[in-house]
Amino acid sequence: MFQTVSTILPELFLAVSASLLLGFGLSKTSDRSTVVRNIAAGILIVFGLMGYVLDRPAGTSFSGLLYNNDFSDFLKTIIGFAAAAALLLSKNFFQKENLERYEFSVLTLYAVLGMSIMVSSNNLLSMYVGIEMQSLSLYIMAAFNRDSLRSSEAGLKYFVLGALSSGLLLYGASLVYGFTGSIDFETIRASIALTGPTTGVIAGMVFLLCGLAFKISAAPFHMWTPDVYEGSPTPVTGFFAAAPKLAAMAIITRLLIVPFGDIMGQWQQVIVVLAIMSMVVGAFGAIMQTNIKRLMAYSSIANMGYALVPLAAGTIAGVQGMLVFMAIYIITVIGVFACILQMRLRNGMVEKVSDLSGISKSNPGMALALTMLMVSLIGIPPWLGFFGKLYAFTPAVEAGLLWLVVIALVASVVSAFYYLRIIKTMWFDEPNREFVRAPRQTRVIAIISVLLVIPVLIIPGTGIAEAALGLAENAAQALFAQ
Amino acid sequence: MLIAITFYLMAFTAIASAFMVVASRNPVHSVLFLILTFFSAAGLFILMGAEFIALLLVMVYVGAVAVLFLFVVMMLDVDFVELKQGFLTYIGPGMLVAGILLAEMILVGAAYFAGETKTVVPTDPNTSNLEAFGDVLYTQYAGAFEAAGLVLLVALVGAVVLTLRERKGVRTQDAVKQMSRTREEGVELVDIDPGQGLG
Amino acid sequence: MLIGLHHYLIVAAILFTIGVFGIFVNRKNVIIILMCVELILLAVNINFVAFSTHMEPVAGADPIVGQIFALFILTVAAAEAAVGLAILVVYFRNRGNIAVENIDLMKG
Amino acid sequence: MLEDLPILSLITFIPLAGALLLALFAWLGNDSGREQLERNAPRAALVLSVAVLILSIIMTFGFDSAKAGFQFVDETAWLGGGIDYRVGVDGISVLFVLLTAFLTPFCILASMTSVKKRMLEYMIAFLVLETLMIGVFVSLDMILFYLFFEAVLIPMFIIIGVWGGKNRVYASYKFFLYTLLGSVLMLAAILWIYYYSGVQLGERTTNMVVLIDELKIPGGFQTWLWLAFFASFAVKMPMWPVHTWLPDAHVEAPTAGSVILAGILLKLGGYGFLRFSIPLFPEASLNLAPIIFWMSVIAIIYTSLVAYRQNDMKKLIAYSSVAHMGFVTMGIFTFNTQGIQGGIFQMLSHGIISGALFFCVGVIYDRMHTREISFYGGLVSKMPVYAAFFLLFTMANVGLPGTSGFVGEILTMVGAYQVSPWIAFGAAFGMILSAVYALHLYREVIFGEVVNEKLEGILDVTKTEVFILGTLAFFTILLGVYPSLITDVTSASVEKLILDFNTAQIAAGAQ
Repeated sequence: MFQTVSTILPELFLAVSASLLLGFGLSKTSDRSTVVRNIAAGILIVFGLMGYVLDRPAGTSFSGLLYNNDFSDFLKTIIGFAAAAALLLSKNFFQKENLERYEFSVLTLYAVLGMSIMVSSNNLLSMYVGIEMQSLSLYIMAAFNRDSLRSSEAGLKYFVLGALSSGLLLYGASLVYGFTGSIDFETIRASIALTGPTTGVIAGMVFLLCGLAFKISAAPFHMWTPDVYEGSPTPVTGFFAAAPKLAAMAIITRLLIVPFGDIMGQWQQVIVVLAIMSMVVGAFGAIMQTNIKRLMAYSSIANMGYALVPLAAGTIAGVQGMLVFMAIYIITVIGVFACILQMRLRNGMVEKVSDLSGISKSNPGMALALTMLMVSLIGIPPWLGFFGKLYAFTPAVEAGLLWLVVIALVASVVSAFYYLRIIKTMWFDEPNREFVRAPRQTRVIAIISVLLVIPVLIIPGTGIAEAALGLAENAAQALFAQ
Repeated sequence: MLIAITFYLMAFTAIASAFMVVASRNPVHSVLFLILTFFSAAGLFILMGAEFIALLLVMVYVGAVAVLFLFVVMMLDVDFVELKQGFLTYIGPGMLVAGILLAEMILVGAAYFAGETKTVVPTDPNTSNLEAFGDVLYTQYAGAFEAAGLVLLVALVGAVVLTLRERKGVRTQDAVKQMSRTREEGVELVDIDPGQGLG
Repeated sequence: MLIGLHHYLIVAAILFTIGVFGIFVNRKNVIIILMCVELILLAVNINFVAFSTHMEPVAGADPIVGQIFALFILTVAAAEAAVGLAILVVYFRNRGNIAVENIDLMKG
Repeated sequence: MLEDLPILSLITFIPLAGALLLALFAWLGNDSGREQLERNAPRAALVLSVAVLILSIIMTFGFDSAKAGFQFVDETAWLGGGIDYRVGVDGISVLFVLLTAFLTPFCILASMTSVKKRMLEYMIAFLVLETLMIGVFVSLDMILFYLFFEAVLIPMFIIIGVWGGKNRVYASYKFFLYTLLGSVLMLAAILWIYYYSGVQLGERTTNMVVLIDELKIPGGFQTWLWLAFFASFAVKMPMWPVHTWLPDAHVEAPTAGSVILAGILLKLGGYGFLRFSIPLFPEASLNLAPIIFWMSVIAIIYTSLVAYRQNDMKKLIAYSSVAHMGFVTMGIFTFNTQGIQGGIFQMLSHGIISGALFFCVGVIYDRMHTREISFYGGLVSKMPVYAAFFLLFTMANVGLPGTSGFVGEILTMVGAYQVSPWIAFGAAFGMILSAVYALHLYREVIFGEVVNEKLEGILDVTKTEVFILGTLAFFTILLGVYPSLITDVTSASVEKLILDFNTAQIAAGAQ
């Protein structure tokens, strides 16, 4: 009995607790948004830990709709923690902007539930339902500041392009279904093995990948990203940048490896093109940006490009590299947004890069933190970002994609330019204004992120690095064993 | 032959009206054409033997979603004075839509009852389309079904969060308050002398 | 004159194209864009149902699944329409109109 | 006892630990505590760097110069998959470690008076920098090497950008992006070697000892890999024509920053050629050596001419550094004992001499806040002691016999002559040009009448400055008259390098 329940326990737990929280928040007697937020964060952390604490066996549930293994456990852990961090970060912002409503926390939980379904889905149908559950929550969260024109515009743009991407995805799914006769990942693979890659299947796969490329904001499907990043409330942007990207990346990986694992020759070019375009757009698009949230949007486009590089290798090491890279990227980006949320003057939030000028004098702690995170994003060793790139690019080199790696590295030099501009603004320019001291919660999250980015973790002889890499490797192997 | 004629009519209508959704200048027209597109598509579904989906399409789309669209269109952008004045301008496309709808219904019905649709369905002829649905929907796809319910819940919560505004000073019904009223609060017994009134 | 699978697929493809085309050429009204999304989903549904009803009975083929999928798409599309229109209403309240060419507050 | 201590790891990480402690105190302390910290930071940094110097001296004395292999090797598991923490020194690297440990205390000493703001952060940056520079020379793992090599950028970027002159932002960007672009190509090459080691040796590794001895890379790939490494090292050296970042960086950097830049950072490139390019890609090195020769000769002559036209003292010395590095590359790629020994000797001696010259410029810059050559003149009458020191270092820069500069240049030219007399001739011509610009600088600044009345009140060198310059002068002369102090240490390793190189050539020829 427990065997059956345990494979879907995280999803079940999230669904039930989110719905209970919704009811709890609904009672009108008092404003419970803070309590709900803390409980929701707790739920997310428990959810994140569940995969590894319970030691669940790999297996399917709901007659093959979901398949849970080390791969999905690994991702759920990161998604759970990233979402919890983003949720805790939102507290101060929403209180100061008079937006505090408990529904936000509940929507976060539903979004994470959607991601959880996505990462363990084993079927085009459950994948679609997961994606939509996630996306609908995210559309609402983007427009959450409903009295702000920018926020509602961001929500609208995100919605329109998100719906378009769902359409592409579904069209692809229908073609794959039609030409293989099934929507189950493993049956699709078996069918492709029988018939070989027919035109219909390849077209369906390309449509599927394009639809998902929207979700990870890989160029040329990135147009929504800068606007949505800029317009959404800042904590929401922080959330967007982390967990949903990982979930979408995971489902891309799963699609490529499980149903389309035998036709790597067909999808490799698609992934390579997406990677190159994303890296180029991300590197050059950000140079002229003055808004730090827009800048981070382009940065995320570029980083998704880097994450696609190991995926193009299509090997266990490649998937492992992607997982390591994404985990490190998420740690960094949460820290960056914890810092951006500290950019508050007496009369409200600011988000221009120039507002950071000279804060190394007025606010040295934050300046140092943001510097560390930026250096990590550039990928300078020994900061963690370098190891992300190291593990992302090595598998690509092994797969004979050295030229792609060279492009990626050159793009990273170009992007170094705008990360450096932030460092330069903080350290070399003269201070003009002083930020309001941020609440402890925000600072603690920033510090945790910075401590993770400074490679305390990789001190020789501790074995932490090997253990973490081992987890990612198990996850990758589990995917290939399916 | 009948099925071919029906198919081409449906397909042509669907495509033409889909084009008109995009091309028409007036959003109200667009919604009407959208309804027509969906209706024609439902006809195509019946031709294929997927009666249940056809039924759903008409009920969910034509009945709910399209009306929702129409409602929002009216609420947002359309000049109401012009709308009232221009009843005659709507009568043309309205009649057109209605006429095509009628023709389609007759044709689909004819094709269906002529038995031509069943030929393309490879499933067991003894189970109806609805039975085939029921066999798997609540067993094999129960999980997805539950999840879809949650998706609807999210949409509901989202729509409420985004659009519901509580105005101060507006009397609203409060069920808890209503039910927690006691007899002592609600009723006052007054002794009145006959013929005196309350004074 | 037999009507086969490819007839339906062509209809679906044309509808899909009109939908995508509509999203990109539309400059008047956001609500038309939302309708185009519905057109795209309709095209997908036609695809699914057509594949489902014309499927060869071979091993691994699952004829009813296509229609189940279509059912889910209908459900989710309804939810999507609700959220989309809610966001549109919010936007309209802030902006006063829903013309696409005015959505330029943030440049791309 | 010396054998048990992980002495190299200690030398490498003591400064970093100190920097972290300082940062921790600053974070925990209140405002008054911070002020105190600000005042005491240089002293703490000085103590730490002297401790590192003492350890390095102990290490150097414990170094057995008769052995060619790596010594004081320290290994610990790190990332797995053949990437481990490995440090060790051989005859080539041991003296660079010593040079770094030797120059850092002087830089800190000189900064005590010349740095006016944010002393604490400055000291933290410097200590971190020391760790990274030593790390480059001791690491025996390619990933570890790359880690240190690249990380140097960050503290140097901050040192130039925060404490630099007017154009510091431009200079620091240029420095950063030039070097980064070079080194990412090297990273790509490292990743390929990592992969290829798995193909050829059966197990992937980045262990330098294993790679140097066992990995045989096919000729065609060698050229590409060599070029990738070359991109990184040539920028770092810097070689003509990618040297343009150096004058900017030098002009804007604070004195101690320039000293470190010229004294040590420029040597990372030359060290990289010796450690990676020649042993790993012997065929490509031999094939492409003519390019290096001509680039070196052009660098020597061209930059000497450019140096002559400079108005800024630091820029002049910066260009002269480029010229001197030309001798180094020329020497290294002769693949004979004299050339390579000369290259190493030249790097070490240039570390001392150029450092000393930048200190000399710093001395008058601290007093007058300008480096315009035309501003000065006739300093000999106001600052006689200074003039004497300046003369010595200028002569050493020119390569006067008896100074260390002479030994390096003559050895490289002897080496080059064996390969091609034309190259040696070009280099010799450059030497003459260097005399022209160096003596021009000296004459303009030191001799003549005091025309500028602002110079009337200028004071001669202080005790600290005498100490710094005196020590450097001592070593300049010591190495000049007793060069085997260096060549004895390096010879065994250099012989092994050349032997391996020749074996590889024969093997390649046999195929």
